[in-house]
Amino acid sequence: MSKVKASVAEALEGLSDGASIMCGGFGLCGNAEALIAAVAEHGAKDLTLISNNAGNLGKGLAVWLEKGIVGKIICTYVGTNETLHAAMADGSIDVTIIPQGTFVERMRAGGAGIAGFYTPTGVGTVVAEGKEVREFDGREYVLERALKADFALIRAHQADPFGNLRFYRTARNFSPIMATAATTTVVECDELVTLGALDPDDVHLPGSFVQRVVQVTEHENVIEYLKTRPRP
Amino acid sequence: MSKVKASVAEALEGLSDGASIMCGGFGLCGNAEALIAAVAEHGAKDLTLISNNAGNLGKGLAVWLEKGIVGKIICTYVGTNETLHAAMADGSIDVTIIPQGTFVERMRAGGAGIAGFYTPTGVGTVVAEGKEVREFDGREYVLERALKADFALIRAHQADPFGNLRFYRTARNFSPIMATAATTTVVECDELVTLGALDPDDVHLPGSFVQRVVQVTEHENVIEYLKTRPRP
Amino acid sequence: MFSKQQMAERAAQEIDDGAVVNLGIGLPTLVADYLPAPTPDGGGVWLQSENGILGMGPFPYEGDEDPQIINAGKQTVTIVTGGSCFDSATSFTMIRGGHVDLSILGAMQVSQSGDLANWAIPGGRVMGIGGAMDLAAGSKRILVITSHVAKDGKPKLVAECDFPLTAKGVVDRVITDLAVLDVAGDGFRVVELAPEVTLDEVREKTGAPIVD
Amino acid sequence: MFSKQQMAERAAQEIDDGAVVNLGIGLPTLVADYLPAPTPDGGGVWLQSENGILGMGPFPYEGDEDPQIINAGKQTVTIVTGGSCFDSATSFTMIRGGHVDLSILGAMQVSQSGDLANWAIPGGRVMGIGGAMDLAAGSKRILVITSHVAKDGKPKLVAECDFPLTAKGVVDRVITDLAVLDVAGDGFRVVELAPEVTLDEVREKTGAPIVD
Repeated sequence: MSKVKASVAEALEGLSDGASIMCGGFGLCGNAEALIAAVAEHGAKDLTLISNNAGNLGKGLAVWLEKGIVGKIICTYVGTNETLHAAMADGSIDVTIIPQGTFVERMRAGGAGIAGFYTPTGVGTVVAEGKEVREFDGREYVLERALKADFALIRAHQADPFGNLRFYRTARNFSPIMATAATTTVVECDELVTLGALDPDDVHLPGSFVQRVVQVTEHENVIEYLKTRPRP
Repeated sequence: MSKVKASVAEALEGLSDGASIMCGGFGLCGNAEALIAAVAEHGAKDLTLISNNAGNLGKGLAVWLEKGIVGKIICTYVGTNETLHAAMADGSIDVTIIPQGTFVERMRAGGAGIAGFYTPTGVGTVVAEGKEVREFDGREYVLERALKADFALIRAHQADPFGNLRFYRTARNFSPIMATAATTTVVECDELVTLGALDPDDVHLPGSFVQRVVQVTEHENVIEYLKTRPRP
Repeated sequence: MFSKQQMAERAAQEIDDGAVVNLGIGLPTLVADYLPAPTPDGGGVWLQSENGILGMGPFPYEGDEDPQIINAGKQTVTIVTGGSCFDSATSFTMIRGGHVDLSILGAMQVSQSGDLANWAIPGGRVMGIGGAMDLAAGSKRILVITSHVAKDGKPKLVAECDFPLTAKGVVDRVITDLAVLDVAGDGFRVVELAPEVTLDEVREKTGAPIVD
Repeated sequence: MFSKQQMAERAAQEIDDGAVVNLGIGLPTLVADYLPAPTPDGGGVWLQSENGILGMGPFPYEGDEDPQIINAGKQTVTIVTGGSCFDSATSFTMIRGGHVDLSILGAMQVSQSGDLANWAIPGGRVMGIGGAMDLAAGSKRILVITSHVAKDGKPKLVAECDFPLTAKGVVDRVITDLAVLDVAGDGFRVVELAPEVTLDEVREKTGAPIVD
């Protein structure tokens, strides 16, 4: 059965209530826009969302929050995401905020078969509360646990039919790591290339971490904070 | 001060007795041949060698063993390395053999500021003896500790003056991870390219993990087991 | 009796289209001859080599060998169309994280509870561990392919291993020259007998109960 | 008094040639204006952005912005010649593993023992942690750049933080509008006074002893 799917709807087959979903992207940069929109339309609810920011400016994953389909969020930063602030304020969503390095390392552990690890990040802070803190070679570390999910929805620049991926610039961020940590990784690629188009040394993520691929040629590519300088 | 060094001797400045050295390469494939030869000439002794195989066929790191400059080895496989078998048999070198995935993960932890991690590999075997074994979600894991070194000697295909690297095929193996885990990473590159020659998405290892670069255009590239098939 | 080639061919039948497979050194490498190559649609079988290849191809044609393209046995190999190379940390993320669908490994001993011993003989020369323990602990499924008895005639399929273990409770199925057997906890269950082999012969040459 | 620009310029003097530096959001971003750009020989200063850039450049020229090239503040930026992009795990290997030479961070409070509080105000709206705790825990050196007192006039340099901590015992030096101070364990040591600022003024506006 081919990994290449004809539509985003087909690429989401098996998604059901209560699913845990990792979504790639740093804010709105590198989002799997079409897959995110398709989940909002899908009808699945009580989702656990694992994402750095859970959307912003009412866009991207913020739509899931507005639709009320998310029961729980693990993220690192809320910032100007007013939709998330509102959900936290009214208590409608259970939000866990963790350090960004710990966030990605927990997923990396989940994908690599590691059950837990000792990190210096968060020692002496609220992050370490209720967790084991242990000294190694004179420094304290906190035990953090692996994080896995049912689905990872990520965007790649190029994908081939086996699921070998290349990412573009800072749209890469968490996506390749999330791909390793999910049972079903669904890739929305800008460009579907033929097998062999990518040199063996140019593959950012090998195909064994990818279960489904769907090509989406149009993206909104929202800029959250446009900053420029005048031409000299 | 530029990272680019004029000679392998200059690239090894500061190497002294008792140093711990990680050497990239899977067997003789991907060895930093000139740096390995230069260490053998250097005079430093009582070295701790961290390498998957510690040479083979009397070549590469096997020369260090024959010269008697290695006091301790951490490796994963001895195989047909008769020099290492001999050193183990006469007790002249303290050899620790660990699983390959644990070997690279310990270095990855060392490079990533992680003190230790729980892996399923080795549970119920001699590898877990004397180590903490703990259950997470119904499965047993063994606690393994980070591994760091004073030097990493690695080979790359291309390097730029900032130390951004690209590797070639299976010569990559442990090298990029060792680069993260050493205080001083010395790169022997086939080709020194100008800054900007590598596209931002094509860099295998960013320059912040590299301290020194030396170009070496000639390599022996020993084949350990030549296997071919007849042309059809 | 199954010949080595027949054992390899039988092992190949265990593999699904599109699967990612790691073949251990020795007998398991023969399985490659019976596997469909990767196809342009991403199907076929994708061989993983723990030194950093997904999509390992056959040995190169004479004169085409590249010293920097080797397998985990340090033999010159090729990379298939669509294959990729990566560092060892990524390779063992793949292996230990359950992203290899099947590993086919050799064995010195397999116990009725699925314990595997394949890296060291007591009193023998230590060859090392390599990727064996990670493959055994992390692959989604472990298939063993081995002669039914050792060279000294002793059973390799036993109630409990007395050789140093590689991993505990990981082996699913064993293909030997006499039979295909499943690990059953309280013994081994025969799935299939090799031509002209009787259940009594298997029972006699197995160091654990043969159960229904 | 140091202006914000003077504080940034003073901070830039702390940075060695060839250094890898992460600039936190707010005041620290101003430091970029005073840093030498990366040079063809690998020198200059290399900015790291935790979303996955080493070699972050200035904002793009009008019309050149690329929505897929942003910094950790989610602003459009550029990548310098010789810059690279990577995934977040690699980025935090760099940060937490001590491969960032210096992080320049803002602060709500800094204690005399180097504790840093810069992510949450008690009772305030939670903005999140982002990369702050990893940068604070992992960078080789932490320099803080901040106004000497908060908007409500309360000292930011204190004997002990009462705001939620970001990390313990990590800050080395603080640059404020009044002075450059080092964390001294039993107080703060003044390294340099801003023009027309007296030691008495610094003492008065600091919530911890000023020590020699």
